[in-house]
Amino acid sequence: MKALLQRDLRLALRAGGGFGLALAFFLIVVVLVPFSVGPETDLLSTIAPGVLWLGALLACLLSLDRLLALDFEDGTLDLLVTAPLPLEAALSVKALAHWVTTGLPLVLAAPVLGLMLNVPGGGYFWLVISLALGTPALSVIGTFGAALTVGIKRGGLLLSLLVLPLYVPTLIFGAEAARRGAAGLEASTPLLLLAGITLACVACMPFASAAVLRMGLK
Amino acid sequence: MKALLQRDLRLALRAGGGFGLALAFFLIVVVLVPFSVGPETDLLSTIAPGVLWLGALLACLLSLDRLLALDFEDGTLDLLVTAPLPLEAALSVKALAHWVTTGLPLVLAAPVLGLMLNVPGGGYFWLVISLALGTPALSVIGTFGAALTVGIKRGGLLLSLLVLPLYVPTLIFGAEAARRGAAGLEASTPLLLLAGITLACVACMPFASAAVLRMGLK
Amino acid sequence: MLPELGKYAAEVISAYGVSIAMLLALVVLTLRRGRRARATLRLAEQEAKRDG
Amino acid sequence: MEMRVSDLSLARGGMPVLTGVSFRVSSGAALILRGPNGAGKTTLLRTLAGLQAPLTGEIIGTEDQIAYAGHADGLKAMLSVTENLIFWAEVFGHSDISRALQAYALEPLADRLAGTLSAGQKRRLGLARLLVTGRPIWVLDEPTVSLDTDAVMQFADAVRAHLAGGGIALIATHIDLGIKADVLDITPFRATSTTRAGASDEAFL
Amino acid sequence: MEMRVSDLSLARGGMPVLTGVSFRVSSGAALILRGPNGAGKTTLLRTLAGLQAPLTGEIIGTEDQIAYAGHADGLKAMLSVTENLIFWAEVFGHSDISRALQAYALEPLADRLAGTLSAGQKRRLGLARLLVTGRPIWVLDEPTVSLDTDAVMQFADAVRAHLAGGGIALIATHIDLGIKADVLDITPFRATSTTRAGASDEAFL
Amino acid sequence: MSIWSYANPVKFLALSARVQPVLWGAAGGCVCLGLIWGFFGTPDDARQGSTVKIIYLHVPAALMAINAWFMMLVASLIWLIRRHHVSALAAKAAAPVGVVMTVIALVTGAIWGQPMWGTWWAWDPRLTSFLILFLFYLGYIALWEAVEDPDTAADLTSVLCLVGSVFAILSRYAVNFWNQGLHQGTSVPVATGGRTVADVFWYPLLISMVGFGLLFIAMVFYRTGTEISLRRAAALRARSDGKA
Ligand code: HEM
Ligand SMILES: Nc1ncnc2c1ncn2[C@@H]1O[C@H](COP(=O)(O)OP(=O)(O)OP(=O)(O)O)[C@@H](O)[C@H]1O
Ligand SMILES: Nc1ncnc2c1ncn2[C@@H]1O[C@H](COP(=O)(O)OP(=O)(O)OP(=O)(O)O)[C@@H](O)[C@H]1O
Ligand SMILES: [Mg+2]
Ligand SMILES: [Mg+2]
Repeated sequence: MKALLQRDLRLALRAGGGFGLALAFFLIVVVLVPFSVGPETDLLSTIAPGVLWLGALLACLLSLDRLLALDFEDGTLDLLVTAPLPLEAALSVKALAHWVTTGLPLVLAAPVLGLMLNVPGGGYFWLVISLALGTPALSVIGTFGAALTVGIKRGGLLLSLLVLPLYVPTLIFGAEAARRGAAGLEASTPLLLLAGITLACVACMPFASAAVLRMGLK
Repeated sequence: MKALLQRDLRLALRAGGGFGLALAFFLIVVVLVPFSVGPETDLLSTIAPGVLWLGALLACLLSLDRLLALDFEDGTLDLLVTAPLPLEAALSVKALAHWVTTGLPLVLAAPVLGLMLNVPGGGYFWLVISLALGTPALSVIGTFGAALTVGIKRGGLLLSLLVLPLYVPTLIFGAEAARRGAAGLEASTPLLLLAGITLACVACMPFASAAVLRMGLK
Repeated sequence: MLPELGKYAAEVISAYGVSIAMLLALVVLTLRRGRRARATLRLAEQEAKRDG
Repeated sequence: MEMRVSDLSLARGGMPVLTGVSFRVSSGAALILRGPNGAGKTTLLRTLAGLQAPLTGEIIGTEDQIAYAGHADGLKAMLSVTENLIFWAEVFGHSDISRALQAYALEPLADRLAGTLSAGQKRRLGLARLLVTGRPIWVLDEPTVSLDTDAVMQFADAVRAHLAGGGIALIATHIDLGIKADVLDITPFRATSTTRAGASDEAFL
Repeated sequence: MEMRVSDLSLARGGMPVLTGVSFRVSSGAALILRGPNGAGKTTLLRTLAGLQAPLTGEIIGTEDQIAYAGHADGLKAMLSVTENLIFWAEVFGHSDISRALQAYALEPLADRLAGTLSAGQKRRLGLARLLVTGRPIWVLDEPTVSLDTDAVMQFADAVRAHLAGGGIALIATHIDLGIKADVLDITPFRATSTTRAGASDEAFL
Repeated sequence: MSIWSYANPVKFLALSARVQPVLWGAAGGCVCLGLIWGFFGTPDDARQGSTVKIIYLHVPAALMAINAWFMMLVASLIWLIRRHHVSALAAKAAAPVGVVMTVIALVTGAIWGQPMWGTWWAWDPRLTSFLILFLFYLGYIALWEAVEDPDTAADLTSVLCLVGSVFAILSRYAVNFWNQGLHQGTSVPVATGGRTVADVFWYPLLISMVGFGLLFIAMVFYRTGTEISLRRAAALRARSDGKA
């Protein structure tokens, strides 16, 4: 398991490996928003927490298709299934690696990008907390989607279609917490619900992912 | 060339081929926006044209990585380069196929999705016109990006990163036209500029793409 | 013939129109695909019988 | 140790491909599978490796014993030869890769990225992977594709050493490997159109 | 018609691989390239096909004459066998695929999706593609990988027919194909570390 | 004879052929009666004017949209547990019908919203969760289309249906939390015991709901038969090819 985590992280750091690309995508979405909705500061600062959450979600989504598809194409998955590692554990580790290479950088970058969209002062804290609590769920749910589409040639967009509705509860509670935080309102209820979702997903989804992967590989 | 167009369209229509998936993605982005920025109708209708343009751009972007990468992986590109077809023409045809399978459906769907974000009455016309004029440029520029990243294993996000800045002018003029139209202002200047960009891109980019592809393949 | 629908006539009629059109389209497509599938099946069954 | 297969039926894509396959291979022996293209060798080997379920029949003695090497090698282009091998060694709970490097003369290439190897060099690396799994049953699908004569010899040596150590090898191949082994031609087991073996499309017949 | 190669030097990944390769092949003849794994056969064939530029030297008589078949087959898993062949035929300005189907006994598989073929069946389809290009020079990189003996014979027949029709074939292979042809062992041309042939990293030496 | 004997596709084909005429007749009759009665035979509402007539389409469609998903969930479970092909194919057959019902509910709701709320669309929880349901349907159908091997497709879509159901319910609560709505509460008496719709509206509505239900059943029966025919034809063909 340590070997798998190490390998995934190392691969992400190598050329073309995708580390930092989620970050770059996040950055670019944030940059494009003023171009598309116009440059008014008030408007931007109202929608800022939402845009950051949406950007994080899309960045996560975009990096999902390399989570398993690459390993499928070069036969690694077949070999992993026959390895002594339980598949559930292997998939959890892969989800963790995905989070470390995409979710974590996004959490760390969010305050900086928040500056560009004029997130109101007290909002940073809640933004970061909500992203930190929510992005692990995104990775775990994403792994399930990736496992579903693994046998399908370049499932990229199909993957998005399957995963996005599953992201809805996480997004709602996460963005709600960030928005309330930015508006100076009480934000702990959505935050608790968000934490609940994340815990439940982390606990249960790997089993679903492993089951689906076994079905898809045969 | 007809053979190539036919094949690409047919592949798009086959299982896992991606036709309609850009559309689905577009739909989903539009759906997620209210979840992230909140349900206030006024706010939504202000940012609607921008969101629709941004959504179209992202949907386009997400389907780019299958434009050439699949053909590269299974060796089709190597064989196409040695075929009697000029590579410029082949790439133009591929860009056309991409537009027909992603850009065109987005243009047609935009008014319906506009409803959900409460685009103001007169805005629909300008929204559709601006998308119709702008999306071909997105496909052609995207082809260039795909050609740039073709040798790189799963260049997905890198591709986004390279292409997004190239999309900025198109986005600015397109979204500006749509926004002015929605606000009832005069919108023909940005529209003309947009048309100019598209024409220039369609005329020149295939040469750049072909050059870059030839370099990348060796 | 039509009942008096008041100022909402357009809404009501379009709602009925669109819905019934969609239902009909669904039924027609279902039946057409079903007919074709059953025809293919008959053909295949005959072939199978002929080939033993 | 012995592996035993009895009355196996297999399907691919909903169609039965092989029926009534039975054989046993005991410790120290190799079995070579032959059959024309499309006969079902790959399907059989994948089933033995546990990647797909048989329609009927039993496979005994393979649980967690198999190292599988199929048409794809499971190598990461962006990792070096050493890194690739170490990864697989660790997944299977080992750590020493020097014997594997040596068996296929990979030392000079040890620091090269796997993506920059030639077809045959990649294949050698893929085969070297078997040596770091420590698994007793090797299930190999056309292992010598792209290999030159030297490498084929290295492979034969590796298999002989594996067998001498009490291992088992099942190899599907079209060419001669120079290994002393029983040969099983699977052509007689090909499913005919009247075979009923529980393939998923049978429910519809 | 004749193709001529003189004093060719090639690099792969910035490192010179072969130097001073010269040969000529004339209409109706085949040339078989041999050499151990990593010798540079693939690199040479890709250069002849125009997929990469040589460092030095000249290639004459190949412009728009070459049909290349490498390790990958250029087949779409989601198109049927027929659709795949028709596509390539049309790209090369032809439309008749029946001869190609027949040469490799693909008729029974004609309506199958290419993705559902076995390894050898896929390869046969990849080779059948050569017949629909109508190109006189075939450049083939290990064409018989995964083929059974029947299919190897079909391939040999196809090559012989092609040569009899005035074509040329360049084939890199490790095994015996049963085709009468000159053999060129490229081992002597391998670049040594002192070779200077204009590879891109030489500017830094 | 156990009901499971109809899990044999060929037997099911025969059965469905027998019940088809009855089902279609009843469904057509009820739908026509309910809609015609509703459209021609009911008075206008004091507050909503003639737009109440939309209820005869909107509510049955909305109900069936939800029930169709529920039926797919049950069928998926049966497939996963007992591996009856008919069950998997019935789930596949139901999905497009469910989508059309969802779209009808959305469209009639939108048309109704214009006069009542002054807007085509609002991000009301009920409407929003319907939209999410629509997305689940799309994903489900897309996955069926994308996977080649039919049994694998059945496996994967079944799990998606299961997981999707859990998330659909979660979304429902999330959406409620996120926004308080405009849409009126339920008045169909299944859940609450009493009903708030006057009898004049209620009877045609009831008939229409029954009609939509029957139509759904008829359609699913027929479409399941279609799927079985296709599989059976493919199986027969494959056999004879294999022999050749
Ligand atoms: C796109 C918009 C709409 C959607 C997706 C939608 C969805 C639904 C759903 C799912 C139900 C069934 C719920 C149940 O019975 O528990 C329903 C019932 C109903 N809807 Fe809508 N609705 C929409 C718009 C409207 C509008 C604009 C009105 C009228 C002002 C309306 C009036 C009703 C009524 C009267 C019922 C019956 C409630 C009952 O008695 O149960 N809906 N709608
Ligand atoms: N996905 C699929 N759907 C339907 N049939 C398939 C599928 N994959 C393989 N087949 C068929 O199953 C049979 C067995 O294939 P398999 O790959 O096991 O053959 P093989 O003996 O390994 O052949 P080769 O020597 O060419 O590798 C072949 O006839 C093949 O066409
Ligand atoms: N991308 C690359 N970067 C660096 N070196 C490379 C790269 N690709 C190949 N090489 C090296 O170039 C040499 C020639 O490789 P080539 O693929 O031409 O060999 P080959 O003769 O086809 O071998 P095989 O019989 O194994 O296919 C090999 O030593 C290989 O390791
Ligand atoms: Mg095989
Ligand atoms: Mg080679």
